[in-house]
Amino acid sequence: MLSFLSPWAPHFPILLVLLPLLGAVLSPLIGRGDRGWAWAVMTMGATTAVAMALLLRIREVGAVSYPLGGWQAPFGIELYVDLLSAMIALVVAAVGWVVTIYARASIRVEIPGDRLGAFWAVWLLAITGLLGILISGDAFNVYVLLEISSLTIYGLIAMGRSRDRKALVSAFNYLILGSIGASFILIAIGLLYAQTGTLNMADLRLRLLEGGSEATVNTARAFLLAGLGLKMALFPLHFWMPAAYSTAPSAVAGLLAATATKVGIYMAMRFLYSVFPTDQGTLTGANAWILCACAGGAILFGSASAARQPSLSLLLAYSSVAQVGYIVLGLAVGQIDAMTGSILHIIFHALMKGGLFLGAGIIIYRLGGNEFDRLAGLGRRMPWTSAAIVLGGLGMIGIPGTAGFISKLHLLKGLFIAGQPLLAMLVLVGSVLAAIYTWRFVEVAYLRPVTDEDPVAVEEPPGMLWPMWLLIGSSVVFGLYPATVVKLATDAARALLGATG
Amino acid sequence: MIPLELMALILPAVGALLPWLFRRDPKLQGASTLIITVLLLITVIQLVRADETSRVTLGAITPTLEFALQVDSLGLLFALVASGLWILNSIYSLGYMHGVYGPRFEGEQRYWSCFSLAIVAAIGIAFSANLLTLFLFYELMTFSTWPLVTHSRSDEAKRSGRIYLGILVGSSTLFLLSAIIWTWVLTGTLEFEAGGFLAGSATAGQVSILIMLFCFGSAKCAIFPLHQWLPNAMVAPTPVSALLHAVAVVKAGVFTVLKISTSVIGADLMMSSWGAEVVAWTAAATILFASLVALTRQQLKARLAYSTIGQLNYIVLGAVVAFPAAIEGAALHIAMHAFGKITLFFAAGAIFVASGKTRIDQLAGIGKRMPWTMSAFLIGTLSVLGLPPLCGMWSKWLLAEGMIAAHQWAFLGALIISSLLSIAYLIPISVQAFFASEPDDTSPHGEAPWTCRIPLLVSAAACLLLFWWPGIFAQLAGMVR
Amino acid sequence: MSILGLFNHWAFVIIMMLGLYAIIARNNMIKKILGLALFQTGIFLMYITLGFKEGAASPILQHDPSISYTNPLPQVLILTAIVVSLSTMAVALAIVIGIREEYDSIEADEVAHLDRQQREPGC
Amino acid sequence: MDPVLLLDVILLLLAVAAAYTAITLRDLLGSVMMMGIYSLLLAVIWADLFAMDVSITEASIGAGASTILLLMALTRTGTRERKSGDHSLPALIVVVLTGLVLIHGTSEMPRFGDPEAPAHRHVAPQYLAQQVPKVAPPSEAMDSSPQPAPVGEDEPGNFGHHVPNTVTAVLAAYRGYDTMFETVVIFSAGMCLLLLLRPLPRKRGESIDE
Amino acid sequence: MSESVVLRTIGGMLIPYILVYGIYVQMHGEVGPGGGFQAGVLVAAAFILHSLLFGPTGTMRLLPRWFIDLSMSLGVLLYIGTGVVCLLQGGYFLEYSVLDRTDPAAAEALGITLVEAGVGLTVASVILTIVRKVQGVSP
Repeated sequence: MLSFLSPWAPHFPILLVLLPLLGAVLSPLIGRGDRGWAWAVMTMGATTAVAMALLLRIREVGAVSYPLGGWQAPFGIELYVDLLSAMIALVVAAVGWVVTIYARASIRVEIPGDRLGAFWAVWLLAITGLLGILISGDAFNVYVLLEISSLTIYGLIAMGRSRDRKALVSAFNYLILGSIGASFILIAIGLLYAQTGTLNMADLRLRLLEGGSEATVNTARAFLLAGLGLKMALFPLHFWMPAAYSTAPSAVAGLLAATATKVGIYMAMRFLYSVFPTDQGTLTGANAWILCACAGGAILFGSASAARQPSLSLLLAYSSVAQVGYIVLGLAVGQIDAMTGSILHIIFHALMKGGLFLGAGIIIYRLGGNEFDRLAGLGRRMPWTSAAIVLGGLGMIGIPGTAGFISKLHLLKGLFIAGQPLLAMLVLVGSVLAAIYTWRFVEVAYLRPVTDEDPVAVEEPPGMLWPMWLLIGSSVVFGLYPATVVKLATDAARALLGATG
Repeated sequence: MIPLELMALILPAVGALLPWLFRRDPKLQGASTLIITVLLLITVIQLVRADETSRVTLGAITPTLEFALQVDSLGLLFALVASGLWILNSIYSLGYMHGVYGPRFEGEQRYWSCFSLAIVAAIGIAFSANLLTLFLFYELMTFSTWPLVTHSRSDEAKRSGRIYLGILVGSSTLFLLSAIIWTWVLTGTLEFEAGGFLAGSATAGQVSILIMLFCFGSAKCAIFPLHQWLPNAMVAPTPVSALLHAVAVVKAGVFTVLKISTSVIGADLMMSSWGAEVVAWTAAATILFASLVALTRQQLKARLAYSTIGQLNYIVLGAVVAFPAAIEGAALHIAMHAFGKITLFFAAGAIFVASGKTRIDQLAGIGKRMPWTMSAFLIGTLSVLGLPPLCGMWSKWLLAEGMIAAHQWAFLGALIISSLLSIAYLIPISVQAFFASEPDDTSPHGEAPWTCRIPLLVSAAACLLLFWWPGIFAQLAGMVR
Repeated sequence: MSILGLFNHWAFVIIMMLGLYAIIARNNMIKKILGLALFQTGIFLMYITLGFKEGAASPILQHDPSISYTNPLPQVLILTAIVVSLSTMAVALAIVIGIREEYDSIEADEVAHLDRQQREPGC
Repeated sequence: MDPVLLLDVILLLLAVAAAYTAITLRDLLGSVMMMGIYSLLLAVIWADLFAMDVSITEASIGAGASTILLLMALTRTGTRERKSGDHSLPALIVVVLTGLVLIHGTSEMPRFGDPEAPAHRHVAPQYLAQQVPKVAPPSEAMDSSPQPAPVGEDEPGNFGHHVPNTVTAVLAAYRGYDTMFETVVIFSAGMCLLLLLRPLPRKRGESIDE
Repeated sequence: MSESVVLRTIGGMLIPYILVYGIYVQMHGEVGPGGGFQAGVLVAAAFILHSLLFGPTGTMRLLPRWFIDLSMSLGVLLYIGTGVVCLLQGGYFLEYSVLDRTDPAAAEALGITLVEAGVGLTVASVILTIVRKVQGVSP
């Protein structure tokens, strides 16, 4: 089907990064107002198309590698794309596209007009960094791209100041913590380099399998996990995240919630399973248990505190803390179904939580904020938005028929097979807590009567409405017809764990 | 040509959309809903008459794990009850809701479409081909009935809504889902099979734990200590109570237990495992406990609610004792209890619409003002007690027969005692209504509007007819054993 | 020699930890930024130490094949890292300037206190 | 004792001292200056370790650009640091623990300047010989993984003595992709500042910004 | 804007040398230490010094803002462009040797020069921008 592209087929990996990069570099020249927005939308559309083509090609020919400058790995940098990275890349690109379309209205009110050119540049640069991480096969290159995405994300979060000056503080704290995390990752890479003399991931694995100083390798793993833990907001290193997500401009919050933490988790999968040596594809005791403990803490703490937040954004942010816990749990158990569940949850949670944050953004756009006091009777004032939020919430709970159920089903199966019924119970308890915090919104929106001073009916801007419904709706569709994506995820998980046999 | 099973799902789903389409015109709204209900009943009857049934796949997670429909006799029994009573309940709703909340009460569309969604869930549960599909519709039923329970949006309604959701979602997620996944891991399949598919792939201990997880997981069957949601749900409008108690919700719970006992665990394993013992004793205890509590309740609907809890646990008991006769009795009781209990609730609602009375001690002498209603109430009472010449007798008879055959004298005793107790807490209501003289301060009132009266008379008549011609229900129940 | 064989590693650990301590313990945001810079330079030291080779010249090839050169790779990586740290510092300073404009303070605890005082979002 | 190591030790001690002063000084202006000095010391250390490019970069960016930046920032944020919260036990614990882990992790690292260290023996030799194998052109790499090209086609060296500075070779050629993103990093920083900072109000007609 | 005449004259004399040195470091990157980054910083330093001495207005005349903003993007574009040209020439991204099939080694050198130029351009203009924004006035 892609025959007309065949001369370009080998170059898909690099195009996936080049397109958004070019878009970013040009957008300051494109200029302000809707032209910049249209340019960003076009760029992301093209990127999504390439990501789709790449995924299809990988389904045909298997994992592809792209030697930059034609230098042979491990001497040159190589791009390495397999099913896992291609899937997540497609999700990042597609969600990025949808959120970019959505951003038009809210950005116009939240960002000063004279800086829109710079804004779209930074926006696209963030996405470039994330995509680059996903397809890179070189440890240090991953670090550089991580810094690009992080720097731009700090900037994007700080732009929330026009609505809430706290955004600056949360951005600063995130910057400090994020930089520490990135530096930890840099230390880990340095230690590995000292052990092996190479930076190429595949080569690293080979040489680490030959053995080396236990102390150094374990320290490297520890620092890598700590750094990534900060990046993916894994409990107890999550504390920067709710503040950042709840104060960032609403479109930015949607983008970050859907993509940023996911890429951190992807890096953890990549490094733990296809760089560091593991025995029979499962993590060795200490690492697995620490990760499980963190994940468990994330699920319980995140869900429990989500139920006690004053505003919808904060609720969603804490629920994200919990959902990261689910993903890491499956990642830590290292059983194939659990890993499938994790991969599926990366994708589905990106869709659902992205959509939820877009919904929260619409509420902010209309009501100026989404503290629960303002949301009384929202069910009748903004029917479409609240309906979407409820659907997304059901997905968070994992009600059958939503995508959340599919991923949790596999995760639970994996946990049972791995002989961890207690962890499975933990996941289920998490779902019940999710029901509690979702119902907090439902009761306010549908049972609390409208107070007189609030406007009875609020017009919901269609330009923001349909991108949100696109994400939420797709999560429901995947909940009913998940066969294809489940198949892909299973293959990806098998490849990831098989790579460590 | 859409297969009938799918049709039976689509019709109420369409019914859920109609209220929003016809929001301008309440008449059209009611009429369209009624048409849908009748069509659904016809479809289900067609399914009963169809000799061979096919398996319908709705969607697939993995090639071995699908959302699919597969009709069997137990499912038909439940579907027949639900779709049949839905007609009565809809007519009754028209009268009751307009009588109590006015012609254009707010949240009207939500009320009607949630009602239809609950029926979608009921049909889905009845026809589900595997545990996964059953769980899907089980949860759909929970969430679609929550807006009905909290319809009044008062603080009390909110509170009951929380209890309702908390118990049902909590139990189904923690126990039912984990049991389902555990079964999946053990056997590699979730497809229902007559006679069960767990045998051979699980140790006795695992089976016992699974049985308990399943039974306490489907808390819609109101087994102690997970029964609290049912009395609390009384705040809902009476048609909703009827839906909960007779048409769909609790029946979905006991149906799940029956289905799992017959098509997942299998009668032999049930009879041999100590897990079933535990559940059986719990059910027996619940029966007695509920009857005793019912004696102390003065709210009419509360007393009926506790009577329902008792009656449901007859079914649970029959399901876990799993002797053929007991199973058949349990299956039949789904239908027979439904007719009796819906009559009682219709009557209670009619009294409220006509006179605004909710407490039993207010009902003295009301029989003279509302002869139709109260005589229907008496018929319902007798049917629930299981006295001839009323349909309730057959199911109780079979249950007792099953207990005897299984030599479960203790459970038999529980049945008998609770029947006596129910005489004590139900009969006096009618007696007072007809023979006591009413207090002087009562404001004069007549019967409830005909839209309320017709359904309750029909259901009362059904109680009578089904004694002489238990017909199709008995056949279906017989096929279950 | 052997005693000092790991001296550079100790040194880089000490520098990094000085920086980390400044980041965590100091209230002043500029100080935090300085601490971050220290933290990163510590890592540079580690890398450059990796690249050093006894009796080797800096890797600018000469026509005498007998010369051995230090490892260029860590140097290249550190060139990148230096630029990254400069960029980080620039963005951090920009944010701090913004905080100063909004809160009229760059002391972390004061700012947190101001936020706690008024629940309503600023501006 | 090896003069390189000797000088290295001395300079490092000085650098640590400078760093300590930088973070303990109350006056931010002073600590920024100390940071400048610290960077200069580092530049000398890099030179001592035969990392000329890093040395120059450290001098120009670390000691130059960063310092200018910090000074200009100070003119807008004020230079006083309130006297409080300079000691915190939890911070100390965290720091000490992290430090110990690092010491442990580096305890088995190759000795200072060991020519046999893995880092010197795996990839670096090909860089220094400028003999890095290439892969067949993409037109022949239609299947997933590109094949290695026949070796020895590109004698003598990939750059034929055009690029004696191997650091530049690695930077711009072998790892050119990294360097591209390095440029993008600083570009992002520029964009972020354009996005974040609103211009000051005109003072004395000096600012003609926007 | 410095008032002292001495400072201004000496500084003014200094600026050209800094510029020349920067350009030398840029050009000389392949042969000796140095390259785009260092050169960019030096060039930027020269202009910053100029603006400190003679006030930003004069510097703006030498180096208008649109030019700085443009060259930020141009630098990166030059880098990417080089890579894309290689790609269009039938090589991999950034495979300079395909720029001139007759003499791959020279082509590599050419590519390196081009990308280093891009780096220098971006670094210089970005540092000028950063300083301008942080300072709050434009050089």
